[in-house]
Amino acid sequence: MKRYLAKRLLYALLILFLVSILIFSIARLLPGDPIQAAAMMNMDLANEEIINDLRAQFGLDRPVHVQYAVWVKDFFTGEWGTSFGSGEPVFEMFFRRLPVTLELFAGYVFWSFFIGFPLGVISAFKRNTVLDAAITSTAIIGISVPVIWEAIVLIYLFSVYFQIFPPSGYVPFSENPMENILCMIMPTFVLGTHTAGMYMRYVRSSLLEVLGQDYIRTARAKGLKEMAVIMRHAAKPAMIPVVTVIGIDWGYVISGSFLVEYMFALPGFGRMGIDAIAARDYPVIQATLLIVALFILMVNLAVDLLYGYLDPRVRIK
Amino acid sequence: MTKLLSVNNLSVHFSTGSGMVKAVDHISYELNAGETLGIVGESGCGKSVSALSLLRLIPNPPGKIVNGEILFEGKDLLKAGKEEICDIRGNKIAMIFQEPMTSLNPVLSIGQQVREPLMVHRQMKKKQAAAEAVNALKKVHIPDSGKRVSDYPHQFSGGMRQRAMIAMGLTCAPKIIIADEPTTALDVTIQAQLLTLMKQLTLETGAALIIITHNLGIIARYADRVNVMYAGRIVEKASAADLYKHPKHPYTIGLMASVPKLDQDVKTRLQPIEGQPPDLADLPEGCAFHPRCRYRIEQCCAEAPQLRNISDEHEIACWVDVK
Amino acid sequence: MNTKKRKHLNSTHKTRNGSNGVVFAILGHKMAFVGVVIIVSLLCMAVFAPFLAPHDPNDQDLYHVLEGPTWEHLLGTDDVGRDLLSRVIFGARISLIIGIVSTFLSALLGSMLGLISGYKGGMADMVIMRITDTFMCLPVMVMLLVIVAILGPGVENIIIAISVLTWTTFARIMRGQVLHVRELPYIEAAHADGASGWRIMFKNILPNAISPIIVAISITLGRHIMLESIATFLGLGVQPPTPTWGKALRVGYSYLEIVPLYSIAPGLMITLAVLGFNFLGDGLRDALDPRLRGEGKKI
Amino acid sequence: MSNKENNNLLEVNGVSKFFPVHGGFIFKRKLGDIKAVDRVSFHIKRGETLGLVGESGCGKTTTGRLILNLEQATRGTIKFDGKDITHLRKKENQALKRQMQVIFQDPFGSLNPRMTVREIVGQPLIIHRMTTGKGEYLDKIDHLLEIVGLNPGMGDRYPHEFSGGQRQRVGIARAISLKPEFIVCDEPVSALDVSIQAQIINLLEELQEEFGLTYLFIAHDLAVVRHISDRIAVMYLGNIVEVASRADLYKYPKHPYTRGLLSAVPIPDPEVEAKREQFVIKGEVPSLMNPPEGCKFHPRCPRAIPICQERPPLLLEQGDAGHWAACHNI
Repeated sequence: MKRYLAKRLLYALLILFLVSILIFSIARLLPGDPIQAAAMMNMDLANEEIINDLRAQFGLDRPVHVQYAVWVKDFFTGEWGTSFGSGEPVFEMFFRRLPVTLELFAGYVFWSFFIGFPLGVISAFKRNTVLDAAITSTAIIGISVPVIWEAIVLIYLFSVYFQIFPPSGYVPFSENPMENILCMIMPTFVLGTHTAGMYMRYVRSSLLEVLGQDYIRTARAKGLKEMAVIMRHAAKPAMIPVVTVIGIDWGYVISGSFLVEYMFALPGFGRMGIDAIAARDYPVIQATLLIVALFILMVNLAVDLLYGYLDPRVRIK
Repeated sequence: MTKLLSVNNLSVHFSTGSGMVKAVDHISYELNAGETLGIVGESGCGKSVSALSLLRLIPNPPGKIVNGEILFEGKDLLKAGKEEICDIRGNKIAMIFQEPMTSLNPVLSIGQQVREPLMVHRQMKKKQAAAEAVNALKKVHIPDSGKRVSDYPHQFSGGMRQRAMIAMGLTCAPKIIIADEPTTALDVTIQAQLLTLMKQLTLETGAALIIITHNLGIIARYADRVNVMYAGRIVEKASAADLYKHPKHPYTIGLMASVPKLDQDVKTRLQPIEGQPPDLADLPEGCAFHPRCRYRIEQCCAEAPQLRNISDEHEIACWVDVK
Repeated sequence: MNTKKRKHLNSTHKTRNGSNGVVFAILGHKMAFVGVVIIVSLLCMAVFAPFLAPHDPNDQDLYHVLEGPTWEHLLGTDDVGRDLLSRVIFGARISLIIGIVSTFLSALLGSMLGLISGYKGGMADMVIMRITDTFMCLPVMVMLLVIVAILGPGVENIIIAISVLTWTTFARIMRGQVLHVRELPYIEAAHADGASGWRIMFKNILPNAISPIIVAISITLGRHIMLESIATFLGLGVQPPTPTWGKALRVGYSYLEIVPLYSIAPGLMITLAVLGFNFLGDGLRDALDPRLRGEGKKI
Repeated sequence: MSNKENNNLLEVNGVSKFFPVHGGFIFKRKLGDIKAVDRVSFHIKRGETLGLVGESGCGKTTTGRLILNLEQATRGTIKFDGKDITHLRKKENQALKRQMQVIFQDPFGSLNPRMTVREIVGQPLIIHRMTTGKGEYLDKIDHLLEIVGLNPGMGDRYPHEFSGGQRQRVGIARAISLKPEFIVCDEPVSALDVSIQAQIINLLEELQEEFGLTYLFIAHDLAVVRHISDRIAVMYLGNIVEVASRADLYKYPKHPYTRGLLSAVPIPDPEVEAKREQFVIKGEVPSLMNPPEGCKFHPRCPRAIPICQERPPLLLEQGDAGHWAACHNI
């Protein structure tokens, strides 16, 4: 297990290195450097001299690899630069907004794991029944509905028409727990819809696949009751393929959180990202991308761990 | 000899894309305590399905036991409740499956799997069952069994996995052991080791053994009586000695003539059975073997023959008396 | 060669023939059939838009701004009095073009790289797979916004950006398939035939590795339509006055409280398109390989 | 083994194949070798069938692949028709396929499911430009199908429409389409039903007579090998442990492994079975990564003596001419 762990960790670091190069390049390879972009935003006319001064100030006159090294060092020391738009340090902006996004992820976990998983199990057991058909069709609709439209429809129904939930805005949990939950129900539901549908389908097909395996027959031949067959013999192997797709789907969850925060005007990390992209606020964009990549790598690492725990063939060679 | 099991008129049907398939069609046979019964036939002849249906392990759907009774110790297993059948599985009747690779759960250790029947049927605590599992593995000659008990199936070789399967099947000292192609996937030297071991262990406990195989040699070496199956039916039933000396059904005769034997002297051409094995979804009228049969008469194409006695303990399902 | 003729073995097993089988399976698959109906309807709508639409999508009728449904404007009008129904009908064109072209490019690029990666192995595989892993760390949606923000909006840029970001999915699927297929005995047989690398890759491996790619293409088509509409919704996609679903949805969102129908209709079209391709993808998956489930997706 | 050059179609001399095993995190390092084939030597005369038997993992399939040049030998030479074929250029290798073909084990895996039977049988003809026009191409394929006992009308069908035996006939038609002199039959009947095996064996024998083919017949079923082969080589863990004529090998096996192998195969006759001596080989086949020192068979051998643990025995002619065995204790 240790070997396996070390291997996954090293691998994640390699990918992190490649991603950081990619992100670093995006801002530099494409037309216009950050200064010019900033200049375009903030200054109407910029003469050469001022620009050159600025370039030196931002270190843009140094060789590319030095710039990269400085950028990486700065990132790890919390020097994430200042936003062109607000002039605020990006690091502070990020940590102020993080709790909102984390709360959103918690909601996603609730909807997709606590609703999607059980529905998948039910539908596998009731396969080819009306219930199965209902669950399966709900799932595929959930997968197909675009986040933005789902948000619009829900806002109209529950905020404009019935006025149950606030249409947008955010109240911190520490300030007013009740209102906090009220304002998070719709966003988390929208974020969870797609993945809940996905997981439901994965769980269903994976469980059906496992139940058709020879070793399930062996377990039955031993005289195990049906419940024991499922809990002891089917559950763990059925989770293996599901766990792997959680890692792959995680990118979708992050994308979704960006859109959800935008639609419901939640002051989270994704909203910051979308605003920064629209404003071509390079320091914020770079930091956002790098943090997103870190998020994804961390979740994938967790998935690898879980995978190793579930499957001894991976753990013990 | 006491009758342990009797199967009467058992039929199992499968619904498939190309229609209803009679995988097992009105078969009847008996099993006595302590004897070894061989069921021989080619792939798709229904030999495995008939064995699985003894423990009602046919996946439903698509399969269904449509007819017959299976009397075990006077009780019809087909009418038994779920609890009762679970009580018999792995306890009174155990099964050893063909593919030791896929028949063991890859995410549970060998020990966890071997001790399970004891915990279910003997109400043993985990610790006691685990100790018993080590013993069971020792009995099937797994070296260093105390340590290897915590290994996972992928760390075992094919032969070792099958040993573990045998250990698992025998832990509760069942009355009947059904071995479904137990050594087909294994090398000949391992095959000989395992079958001899199985035979020896069943002799020790007095259990009856059903060996299902396509290999005529294995039957000859280990079985006391033989059922020959073709296209879902039993076409010949006899004691092993009698069957090999005087095969009477044209299919059995053909099968024996088509297999090269180690003790044949000269290089003679084999005499194959012409044609293809039948498609169960599209069986010919009458006797299913008639299109490939060189002794066929008109009646064969019209009407399927029933088993009939031709001498003591020797039955065939054929209209013709081959000399 | 003088050979005595042998008795022929004429009976064959009755099974459905390859490609016909797939067609029958799709028709028999209820959801897939619904998917096909939806997709064909949308295609017809896009092709025959000028005949179907009651108005010119760009005609402004400033006397009828932000109106609800009337006989004149069946779905109402937008903030400058353009007919919503016509804009939704014409919107199908842009959405489908972007979806189809970007999926085609992405699938072509990804499959070829996956084929090379899987077949050649070694350094080529190493490089392609590390690039793929790197892309997996950056969600497509977020990256799409960044690239379009930098490249500037426009149909071509969107297509390029989407294709560049999504080929990795196809590469992964194809590579996995090739790694499996190339070890099969019939590829060994092709080697024994003396077949060249190209022949083995394209004639022997590719046809056997393509099924999951076809399934993924169907699902990806829907996803790309969704990506475009989201980018346009956020103002980073197709630019006005071109009628698109995403743009219409944006307008509807702004006037949600006044004319709710305005966001329902275009959003429903996007959902239907995605749903149609997902249904078809499901059907194809069951038809092409019943054992292949839940593989290869990401946005 | 000394033999006259011109009489031998194939000569294998001290051929080994090692597969490196890698480990490590990101940077690979070599952990060791799997010695799949280890200093193997034998020859096959024109028109004869050499049977190659052994259990799974003994290297018999790799040996076949080495001969076919589908795998590059680590060391040793393989001479085909007097010419070394271990270091061929692409063109020559291509030409070699015309003289040497293979029939595979798995009739369900060895036919491309997306190709029609005609395409499968015709692929070698196209690659080697053996036909001049479409008409001749189709005629040739029809003829080939006829030779193996299939109806030419079935050429348009896909492999999944055929039964196992028929598929194997297609595989045979593919193998003989280039009119090779030599065919490696790699377990050609072991995946088939018992009643079908004999059909295929007979077909192979008939083809051998008609076209003067030479076979290397690889199989684990000793009864089948005995039936079809003129001479038989027995392999264990990458080594050949015994080579003899068919009659000699089965009547007077010299190597304990051969004896154990023969004894393990049951004979379908209870009376004979009851009288046979049982010579059971204990234990499992050791790993190829880490084979035993000395004679690789010694941990399982009932007749092992101290020297067996120290030195690997040489393959030496024992008593009768042409009967070779590698054992210290005969």
